[in-house]
Amino acid sequence: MRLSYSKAITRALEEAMAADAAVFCLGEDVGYGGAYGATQSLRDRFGAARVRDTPISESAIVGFSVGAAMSGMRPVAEIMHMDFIAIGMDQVVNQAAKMRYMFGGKARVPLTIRCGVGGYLNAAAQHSQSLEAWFTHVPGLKVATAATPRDIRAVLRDAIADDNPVIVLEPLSLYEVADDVPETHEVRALGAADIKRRGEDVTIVTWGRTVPECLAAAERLADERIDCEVIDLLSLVPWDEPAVLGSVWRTNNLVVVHQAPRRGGFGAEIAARVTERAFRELDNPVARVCGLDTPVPFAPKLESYVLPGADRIAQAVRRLS
Amino acid sequence: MRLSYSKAITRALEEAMAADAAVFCLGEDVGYGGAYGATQSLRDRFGAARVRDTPISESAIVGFSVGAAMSGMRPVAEIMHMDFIAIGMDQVVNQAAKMRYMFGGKARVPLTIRCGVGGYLNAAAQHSQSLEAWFTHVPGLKVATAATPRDIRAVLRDAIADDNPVIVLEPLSLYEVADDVPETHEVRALGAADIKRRGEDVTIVTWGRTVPECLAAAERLADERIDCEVIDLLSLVPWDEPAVLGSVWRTNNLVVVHQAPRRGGFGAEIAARVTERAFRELDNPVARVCGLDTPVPFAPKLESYVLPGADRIAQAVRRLS
Amino acid sequence: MSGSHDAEGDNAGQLIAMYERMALIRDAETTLLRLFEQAEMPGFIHSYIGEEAIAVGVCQALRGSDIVTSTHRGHGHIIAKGGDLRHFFAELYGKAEGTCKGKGGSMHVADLAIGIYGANGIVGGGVPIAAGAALAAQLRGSDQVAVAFMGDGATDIGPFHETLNLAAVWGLPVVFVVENNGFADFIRVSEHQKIAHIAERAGAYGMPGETVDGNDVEQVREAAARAVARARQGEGPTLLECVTYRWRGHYEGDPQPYRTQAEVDAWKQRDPLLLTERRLRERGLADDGSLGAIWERVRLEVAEAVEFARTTPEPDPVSALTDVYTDLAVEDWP
Amino acid sequence: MSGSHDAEGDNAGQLIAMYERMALIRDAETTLLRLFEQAEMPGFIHSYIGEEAIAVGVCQALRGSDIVTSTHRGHGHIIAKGGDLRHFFAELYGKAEGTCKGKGGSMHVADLAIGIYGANGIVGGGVPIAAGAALAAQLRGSDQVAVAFMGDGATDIGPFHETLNLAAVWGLPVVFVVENNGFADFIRVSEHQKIAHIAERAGAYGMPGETVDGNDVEQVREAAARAVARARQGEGPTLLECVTYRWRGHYEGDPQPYRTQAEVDAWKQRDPLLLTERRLRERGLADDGSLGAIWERVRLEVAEAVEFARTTPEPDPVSALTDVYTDLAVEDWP
Ligand SMILES: Cc1ncc(C[n+]2csc(CCOP(=O)(O)OP(=O)(O)O)c2C)c(N)n1
Ligand SMILES: Cc1ncc(C[n+]2csc(CCOP(=O)(O)OP(=O)(O)O)c2C)c(N)n1
Ligand SMILES: [Mg+2]
Ligand SMILES: [Mg+2]
Repeated sequence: MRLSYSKAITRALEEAMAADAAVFCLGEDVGYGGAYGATQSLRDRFGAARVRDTPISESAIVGFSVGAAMSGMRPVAEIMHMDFIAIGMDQVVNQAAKMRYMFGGKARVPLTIRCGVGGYLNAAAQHSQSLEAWFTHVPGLKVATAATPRDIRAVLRDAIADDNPVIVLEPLSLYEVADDVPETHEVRALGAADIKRRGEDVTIVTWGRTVPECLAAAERLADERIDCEVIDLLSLVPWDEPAVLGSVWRTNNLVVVHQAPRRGGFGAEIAARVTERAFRELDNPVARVCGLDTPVPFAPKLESYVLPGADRIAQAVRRLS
Repeated sequence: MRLSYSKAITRALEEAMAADAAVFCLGEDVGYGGAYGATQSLRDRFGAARVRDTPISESAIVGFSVGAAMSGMRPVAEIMHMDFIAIGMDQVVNQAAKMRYMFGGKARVPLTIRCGVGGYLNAAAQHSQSLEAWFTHVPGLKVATAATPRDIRAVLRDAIADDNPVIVLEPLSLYEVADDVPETHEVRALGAADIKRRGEDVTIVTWGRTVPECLAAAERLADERIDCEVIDLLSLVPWDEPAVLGSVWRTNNLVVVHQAPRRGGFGAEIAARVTERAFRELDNPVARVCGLDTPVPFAPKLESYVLPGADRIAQAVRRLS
Repeated sequence: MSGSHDAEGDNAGQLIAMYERMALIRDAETTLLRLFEQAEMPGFIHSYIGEEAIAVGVCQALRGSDIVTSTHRGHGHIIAKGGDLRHFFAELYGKAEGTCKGKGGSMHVADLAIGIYGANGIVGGGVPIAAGAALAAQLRGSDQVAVAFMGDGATDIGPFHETLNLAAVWGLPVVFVVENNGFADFIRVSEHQKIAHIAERAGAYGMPGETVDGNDVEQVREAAARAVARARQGEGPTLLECVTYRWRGHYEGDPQPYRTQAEVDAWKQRDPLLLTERRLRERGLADDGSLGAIWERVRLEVAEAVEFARTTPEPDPVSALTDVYTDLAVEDWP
Repeated sequence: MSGSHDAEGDNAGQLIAMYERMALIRDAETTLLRLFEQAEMPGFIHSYIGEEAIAVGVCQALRGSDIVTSTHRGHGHIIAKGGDLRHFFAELYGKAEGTCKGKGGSMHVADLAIGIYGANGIVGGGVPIAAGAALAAQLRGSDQVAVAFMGDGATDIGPFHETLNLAAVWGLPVVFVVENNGFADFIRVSEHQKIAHIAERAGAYGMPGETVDGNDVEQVREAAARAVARARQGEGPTLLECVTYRWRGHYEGDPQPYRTQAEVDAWKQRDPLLLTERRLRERGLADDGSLGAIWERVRLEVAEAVEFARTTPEPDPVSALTDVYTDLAVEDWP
C-alpha cells in the first residue's frame, strides 16, 4: 500500500493497538490527530481512553508512561518536537532508563517515546534539534529512527513490541513523503541496519533526515563514477556494527552523516568505534558531515548553510577518493 | 596556601564575589554552606541576598539565573548532583545556550552552573553521573572541569568571568583532596589544557575524576618503562586540540579516559577528531577507557567494576605499546 | 478636582493611545497573515489577533525600563512594548536587518534594548527568565518590574510552578500574566485543567491572583497597574489571568476540527478593538474622522515596515556562524 | 451493634498491628544507623525515624495489590508495605541477595511483586510514576490504587505540578501523600514556600486536600482510608499532607547547623510510637507484657535480617553488566 510517512506512523500505531490491548497513546493533541497528523483517526477507532490528549506537561507525559509501563502497559508517548523532551528529561534518563537496573532486573519499562524532529523547516533553534546523542549516551535506553514510510512502520512496531524504553526519532520534514509499505509487518528485534544502496568505493553511514540527502549525493557521485554504499542505521542503540564493518572492509572508506551538530554527535561514536575495529583497513580517517556547531537558525539561507545536504556530503566523499 | 578541593571552590567564589558585585550564588542549601560544604561561610560574608537558598526547583534555579544573567548579573548556580540537572534541562539547553544566537547576538548570558559529579561514592544510578557529553553537544554552552584544588579555583574564576554559560563539573569524590593553591589568580580564557605529566610513549587525555586515576596508572607504567604523557583537558568546550595533537605527534598513541559511559561519551569526539587530524601519525587506533555502558550500580564491588580506575587504564596503555 | 480632571484626561489619552497600539497589532497581524499565506515568510506563525487588549493593557502599565518575556504567540507583546516594526517584519522575513539578524524568526523576536527578552518557542520558557530579570532588579535595588506573558497551557508545565513558588518566597517584582485564550493547541482549558479560574493557582504560592476580562483593555491596564505597583513597592508577585479568545487556529494552517465557526463568530462580537472603539465614541473621545486617521497612520506604518522588510537584503549564509558565543569562533565547513 | 463492636475490635487489632509495624521500622532504622556509623554500609542513608506513623497509617489503608512509590527517605515505606526485611537489609549492604541484587542500595530499594515501585533518588521522581500506575489501573479497569509518597520539598518541583494537574483531569486513582517533616534538606518549609498548609495546593488542581497530624497513626490511617476509598470508587486523586518532624539530620552525618537540639527534643515528646503506646494502654489494648512481646519479635526479626544481610555473599562484579536491558548484552572490559 502507498502511504505517507505520517500515515505509516498511524498504520503502525493502529496495528500495535489492534494487536495488543496494553498499547495506548498519549501526548499533546494526540487525540485530535496530533500536531502533525500522525495519530489521525486513532481516537475514533480506539476511543479516548487509549488515545489520550495531555496538557503541556512533558514530565507527566513521560512519567505517567513510565509508571504505566512498569504496570504492564505499553505506552506510546508523543513528544511533539524533540526539543521539548528537555522538560521531561528526568523521567526519561533517570527513571525510564534506570528502573530496570536499579531494581535488579525486576522492572520492565516497555515504553516508546515518539519524538518529532525538526530541522529543514525554518522553525529555528528550539524546534529543530535532533537530540539522539543525549539518549545514546544513557545506558538503558534504545534509540531508533527511520527515513521512509516503510521503515518507520517497521521501526515503530518493533519499538512498541520491545520490552525496553525506546526513543524513536521521526523527522517532521519527511512526514509528507510517500512510499510503498508492505501490508503486514513481522515484529523483530531492533538493531538491523538497512543498506539503502550498494556500492564499492565509499561507505556512507547515516540515519533519519539525512538518509535522502545521502542517497541524492550518491546519485550525483555515481555520475562521477564514485560508487557509494549508503547504510541507513535505523537503530542507534543497538547499532549494526557488523553491517558497517562489513562494508568498510570492502570500501576502506567511511563517511558518517547526521543532522545534529558534529561536536559530540553520535557520528563521533561511530567514527571512534569503526576506527578501533578497522584501523588498518581504513584508507582515510572517517569523515563526518554533520550540522555545524551552532543552534539552528531561522532564515532559510542560514539554516541550509548549517544543516548538511547532498552537496556537502558529495564534497566530503570526493575528498576521500 | 593549602586548601581542600571544596575550600578552593569557596575561595574562588569569595574572590569572584569580592571583585564583582554582579556575582551571586544560588542553589539548594547554598546559604547553609552547601550540601557538600563548598559554600561555607559565604552567606556570613556576603549576606543572604547574594548567597541564596532555593527550594528544590532546578528549572527555577537555572531559569532565574538565565534571566538575571541577561540583566547584567553573573549568577553562579549550584546543582547538587549533576543528575538533577535533568529537571532544569530546558533552561540550560534551550534557553541559556540559545538566547544569544536566537536573538542575533544581542543577549549575553554570563552564567556559571556548578555541578557536583558523583561516582566512586556508592551513591547508585541517580547520583553518580558525569553528564558532560550532553552539554558538549549543545552549541552555545562551554563545559569545564578540574581535578585539583588549584585547578578548580582557576577554572571557576575563569568560568565566572566568562560572558557565556559555562557548565562546571566538580567531582564530589575529590572534595576532600588538599593541595597548594596560589594566593592569587589572573583570569584568562577557558580552553587551555594542563599537561599533568610529561612523557614520550603514550598520550593519555582525560579530565575530572579520572585525572588522578591516570596519574596513578602512569606511575605504575613508569616502573615498566612505559612513559606516559597525561593531559588534563580542564575545558571540554573549547578543548585544547593543539596541546593534544602536539603530544600525539610525538607519542603516536592516544588513550582517552573518562568516568562517563563510553557509548556517546566525549571521548568519542576526541578520538574521532584526533584521528581526523593525525591519522597517519597514529600507530594504533585511539583507545578509550571509560565507564561501562551501564547505569552506575550501588555496591562497591559493582561500582568499581563499572567505573574506570588505574588498573584498567594501565592495561589499555600496555596493549598499545 | 483638577486632579481628577487631569486623571480623566490622562485616562482618555491612554485609551486613545491603547486603541492605536491595538490597531497597530491588528493591522500588522492581518498583513503578515496575508503575506504568510502568499508564502512570503518561512516557518510557523501563531497569530495574536483577538488578544490585543492584553499585551497593550499590560504594557501600558509598564515603564520603558521594565522587562517582558513573551511566548510563541509573541507579536503582540513585542509591538505593545514598543518594538520597532521595520526590524520586526524584517525578522519574520529572515533578513539580516531583522531584530535577530534572521536567526530567530517569529518565535524568537526580541529587543533587549527596550526590555523585550524575547518570544520563546518553549511553552513556559520565558516564565523563570522574567523572574530572573526581577531578581536582578531586586539585587541591584532598581525599581524595574518584569512581566512574564504566558498562555493558559503554560500554567500546566513544571517550570511555571517552580517559578511562581520561588518568586513568591523571594518577593520578586514580577507579574505573571496568563492569556487564557480558551485553548492550548487543540484542547480546551477545561480539558487541560479542572479549575474554574487559572488565577486560583495563585493561592498555591501565597500570592495574589486576579481574573479580568482580557478583551477589555482598560480592565487589563488597571489590574496590571495594581500588580505592577505592588511589585515596584516590593510587595512581590501577582498572577493576573486575562480571559480572551484565540480567533485564528493555533498556528496558521491549523484545520481546527475542535471548534465551530459559530463559536468563533460569537467571540468576534467581543472584539477588543470594537469594544474600545465603542467606548471611545461613547465618551466622545473619537469619531469617524479621528479613528480613520488612526487607521491611516497604522496602515502606513505597517506598509512601510513590510516594504523595508521585503527589500532589505538576505543574510550572508556565513553569518550563521556568529553569535554562538561572545568569543569563540565556530568552525566553518571544510 | 455487633457491627460497631466488630469495627471496634477491628480498630483495636489495627492499632496493635500498626504499632508493631512502626516498631519494626523504628528498630530497623535504629539498627541500621548503628551499622552505618560502624561503616558496615556504603553510600548515603536518610533516616525515617520519627515519621513512622505516616508510612504505616497509609499502608494500613491499602491492599496488597495497591502500588506505592517512595522517596530517598524510603525505608519506612518499604517496610510498611510489607517488604521482606532480610532482602531489604541485604540491599543496604550491597549484597547479591538484596532486593535489587546490590545495584540499588538505600535510595532504590524496591519490590515490584508487592507493589513497591521503589525508593527514588530524584526528589519528586516517583510522583508521576505512581500516577502512571494509577492510569494503568484505570485503563485495565482494575480497582488498584496508587500512592505517591513525597516530602514537603518535593511539592516545589515541576513534575509534582504536572502530575497533580493531569491526575486530577484524568480522575486517576492515586493518593499524593506529603510527608511534611519541617525541612527540605537544610531549609525549613517556611523558607521554601509561602503557604500555611501544603494541602492548600490541592485547590490549584481542583482536587481535595487535607492536612493531618502525621504523628498520629490513626488520623493518618483514617484520612488515607477516605482518600483511598475515593480513588477506588473512581472519584479521583487526593492530596494528603501529614505533618511530622525529621528527628535525624537530612542524611546521616548532617551537622544540622539549622536547628537546635531543644527543637528536636520537643518533637521527640510527640514520638508517634509513644503516642500510640499511650493510646494502646489507655484503651486497655496493651500492657508491659504484650508490648514487650512485640518489641521482642521486632528485635528478633531485625537481628535475623541483619545477620542474613551480613553473611550473604557479595555480588559477582560481572553481575554489574546484567539488567540494563531485557535483551541486549552490555560489553565487558576488553
Ligand atoms: C515545552 C513545550 N511543549 C509543547 C510545545 C508545543 N506547543 C507550542 S504552543 C502550544 C500550546 C500553547 O498553549 P497556550 O500556553 O495556551 O498558549 P496559546 O497558544 O494558546 O497562546 C504547544 C503545546 C512547546 N512549544 N513547548
Ligand atoms: C531533583 C533533585 N534535586 C535535589 C536533590 C537533592 N535532595 C535529596 S533529598 C532533598 C531534600 C528533600 O526534601 P523533602 O522533599 O522535604 O524530603 P525529606 O528529605 O524531608 O524527607 C534534596 C534537595 C534530589 N535528590 N533531587
Ligand atoms: Mg491558550
Ligand atoms: Mg521534608
